[in-house]
Amino acid sequence: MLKTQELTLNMGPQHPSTHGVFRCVLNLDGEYITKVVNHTGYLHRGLEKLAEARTYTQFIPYNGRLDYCSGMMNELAYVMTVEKLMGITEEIPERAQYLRVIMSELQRIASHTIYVASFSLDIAGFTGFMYAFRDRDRALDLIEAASGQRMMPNYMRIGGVAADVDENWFSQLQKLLDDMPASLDEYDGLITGNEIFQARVKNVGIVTREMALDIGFSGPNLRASGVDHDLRRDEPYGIYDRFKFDVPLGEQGDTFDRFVVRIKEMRQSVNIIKQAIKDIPEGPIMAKVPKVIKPPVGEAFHCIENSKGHLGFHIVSDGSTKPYRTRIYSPCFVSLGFFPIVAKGQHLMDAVVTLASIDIVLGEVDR
Amino acid sequence: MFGQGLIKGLGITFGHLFEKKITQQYPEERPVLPERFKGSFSLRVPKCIACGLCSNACPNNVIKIESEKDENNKKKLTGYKMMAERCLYCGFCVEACPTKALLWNHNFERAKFFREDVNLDLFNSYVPSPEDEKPAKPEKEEETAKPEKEEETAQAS
Amino acid sequence: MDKIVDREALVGELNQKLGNCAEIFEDNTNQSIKVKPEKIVGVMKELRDNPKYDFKALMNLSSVDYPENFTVVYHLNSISYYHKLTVKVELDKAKPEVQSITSVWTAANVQEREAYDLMGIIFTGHPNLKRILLADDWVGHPLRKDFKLQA
Amino acid sequence: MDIFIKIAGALQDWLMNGMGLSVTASELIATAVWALVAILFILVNLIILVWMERKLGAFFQMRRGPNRLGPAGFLQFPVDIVKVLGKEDIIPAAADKPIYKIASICAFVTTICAFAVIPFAKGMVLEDLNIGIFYFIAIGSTATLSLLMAGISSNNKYSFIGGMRTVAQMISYEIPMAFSLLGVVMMAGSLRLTDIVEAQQNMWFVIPQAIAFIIYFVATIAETNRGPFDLAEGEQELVAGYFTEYSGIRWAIFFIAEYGNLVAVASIATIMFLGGWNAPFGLTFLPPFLWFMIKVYCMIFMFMWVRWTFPRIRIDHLMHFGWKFLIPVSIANIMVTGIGIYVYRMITN
Repeated sequence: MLKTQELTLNMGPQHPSTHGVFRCVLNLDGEYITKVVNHTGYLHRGLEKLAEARTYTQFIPYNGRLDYCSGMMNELAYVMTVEKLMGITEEIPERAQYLRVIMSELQRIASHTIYVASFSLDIAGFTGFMYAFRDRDRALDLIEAASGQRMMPNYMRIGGVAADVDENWFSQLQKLLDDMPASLDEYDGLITGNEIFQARVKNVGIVTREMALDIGFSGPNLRASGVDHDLRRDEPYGIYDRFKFDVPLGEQGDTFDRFVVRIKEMRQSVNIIKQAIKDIPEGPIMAKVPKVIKPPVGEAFHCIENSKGHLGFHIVSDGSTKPYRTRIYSPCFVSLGFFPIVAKGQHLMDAVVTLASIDIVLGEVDR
Repeated sequence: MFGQGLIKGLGITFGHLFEKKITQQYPEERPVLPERFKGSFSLRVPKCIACGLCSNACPNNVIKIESEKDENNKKKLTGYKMMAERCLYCGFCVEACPTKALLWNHNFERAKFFREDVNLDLFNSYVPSPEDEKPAKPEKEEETAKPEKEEETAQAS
Repeated sequence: MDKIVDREALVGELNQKLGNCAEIFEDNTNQSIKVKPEKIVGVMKELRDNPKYDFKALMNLSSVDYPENFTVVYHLNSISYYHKLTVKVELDKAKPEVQSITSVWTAANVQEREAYDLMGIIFTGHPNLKRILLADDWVGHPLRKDFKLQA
Repeated sequence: MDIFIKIAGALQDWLMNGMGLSVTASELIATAVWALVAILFILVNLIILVWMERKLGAFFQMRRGPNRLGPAGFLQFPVDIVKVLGKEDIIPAAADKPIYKIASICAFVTTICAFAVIPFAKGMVLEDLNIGIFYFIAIGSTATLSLLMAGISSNNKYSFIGGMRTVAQMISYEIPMAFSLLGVVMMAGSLRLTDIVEAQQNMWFVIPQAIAFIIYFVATIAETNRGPFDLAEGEQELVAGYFTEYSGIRWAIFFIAEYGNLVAVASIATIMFLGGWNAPFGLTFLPPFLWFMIKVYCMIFMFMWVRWTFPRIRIDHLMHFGWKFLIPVSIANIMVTGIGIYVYRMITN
């Protein structure tokens, strides 16, 4: 009998499929994983501490650096928390509310296309990656035209949004929305419907309903496991109660479901934007807020449906211009805790797919 | 039937084979930038009243303003430095500027060989233009912030 | 806005079942209760398993360094009733120790490690209480107010 | 008939009569010259292939591909090779140095050897072995060894896993590949490649042996380590597989060998299934050599198309597919072919 030995493999921090600077130490028996230890923190910038040294307004641009794939929604979560703290949630002008919805759904499309792209790349389908990036770029072009920057838009403001958009912008948006279903069909044809792809991802990394709740999944990951919960529909923030949309659900919570749920969600986002464009009123885009923001003493926790899950901010105010404590509840950070549990016993190739399927962005994991 | 998806995928890629390319030949083909694009900063020095609002609005202490009082006890700008290496490009300074002296421009090719070269000295690199010589009238400081209007007019001028 | 649990009934039921452990905590959110640190696991189990409350998911685990104490804040969310509850635990400044709720929700694992890392709160019974974001040889806990910001 | 053969005859003639060398010596020199020509042929093909791969990959993805050096970026690869030559040759301190150094050369040599038996046109073959296809398969299997050498000697875990995967994959797919060729050999009645081509003058073997052709196509993708069977390089989990540690020209030689292999297997596919240098539908206005190359490049286009469309297959699925599907089907194909030939002979006699 030959003596065999476990192989310890350091995957990351520089590795093609850890989506940034995530490191996990894998113990391998052949190519099967016996133990996983996560190591995060390579991108830690101390944003929570930085927030304590910035005024409420000044912290808005930093949110784009959290989850750099969905900057708009991070900013939205932050400003909504501050608005809640100040008690001006009801005073946001209509047009600003609609713009917020349009922008965040546009950003959701951009973020989910990046998910499709990176997922496709992680199973070595480079062409799917390029097709998804083609569409993401168009969404980002629109965000750039509205805010001036592609990824860190700094567009949301406490009490409204930074800038208005014109008719030309809307016509471009309409063009994107018209083309989007065809693009999504293309992803379905090239990636989802591919038998090799299905063989790779079906029944891999199964997270059951109970397990998903236990390990703190949220958003699309949770819905892929069959939990029918969407903050936009169930606890509507902003004006989401005015739109009609379906909440796509997965069946068994494997990587395939997590992928398909996101593609379906993009279709719903297109749907929401179409409704919003139709109804958007003219009017001001900023509420009357004092120039120096001084929320009353107290605290607020607000959660929105980010593209990765529930992004929440817990802000404690001591009545001064700077927050006393800002806590960022990041979906990726919590979701990443599932990797050591699920990856155990998997093949190395499956582990890569499993990691890719929960859509982590290291900027948000490490903050 | 097994293989249908594979053939469909092959069809999709073949369909794109002769399609128009979507990438840009960058140095020859210049990108079309939107009006609000945040590239770099330019300062219309005669309009600046050295009030320091931009520096206050900055989250990262990027802007260093030097000024001196002239004979009328009026502030006069003598230096305006931007430590662009730690700039977030958030644009709060441009929004805060009451006289529209600080503006965005579309110069995005900012890569430099040395780190220090990235920093901007807007006061010394200012090229006078006749339009800027109009008397600078500080707007009344409004109680409510309306940055969107400021930005639009700023870009129009 | 957020749906809020009937806190009086909740506190009454908790106190009756688990002994004197909880009380209403008055703050601006009107959705907080205060729980004794040594009873937190029992309370959380009750909140999770009691079909009346059904807090199946732990959302946020935050910690605040108030001048008088450390407060660990648990934000709970029910995915069936869509109501919310904030559970607060006040800890001694000198010895910030609280029971770990990893046994109730696995989601608490990483968040407790983070709270330990950045705020220095000891979670007793945690399976792997090590630094998670900062380097292992880091000195101090940066989110405490006495930690000096450099540069 | 063909200009190359005339040149060959003239050269040998000149060596014997003009230089006054003996027959053996002149043959030796002539063979050496042809070997050099073969290597040159591979390298020229390589430039075209790499350019084609980059361009096709780009076009499938709606990009432009290389377009700076030369017409439509054609000179990109030669310039890359010059760049790679100038790079530092990094050898890891813990590597098994002699094996590490010769591994890439071994890979290249096996590729070159395969070209010895490939007839590009009538008479245009270095050595018309009577067991040509057998030789090709035998040489092809030794390529496994060089990749394993690279994988183990690098002393890197990724390389190691990559090397192991290569062996498992290539040995498994060797069998269906050989079996799929067997049907053709049975129909042609010879292992000599020129005979096989001659036998296809009326009908290409791709028609009676369609299943074998598909099996051969799939198995050779696995043999050449190309997508979707590029598990040995498995970028997403193994960084670069067996040549993770290689750099500079040693890496480039692996790269060259890979593309050389591609030409070799595409040539064999052309010879065995697509009628070799025989012109289709009697369109003989092009010289046979050109017809051969056109067919080879059509095959290569197919390989590239598949590569740029499909995601990578998982290793256990790959093994199952090879052992549980391809091998039984290829054996069944041999049996059906045998019965068919038997019946055909019964009828014709």
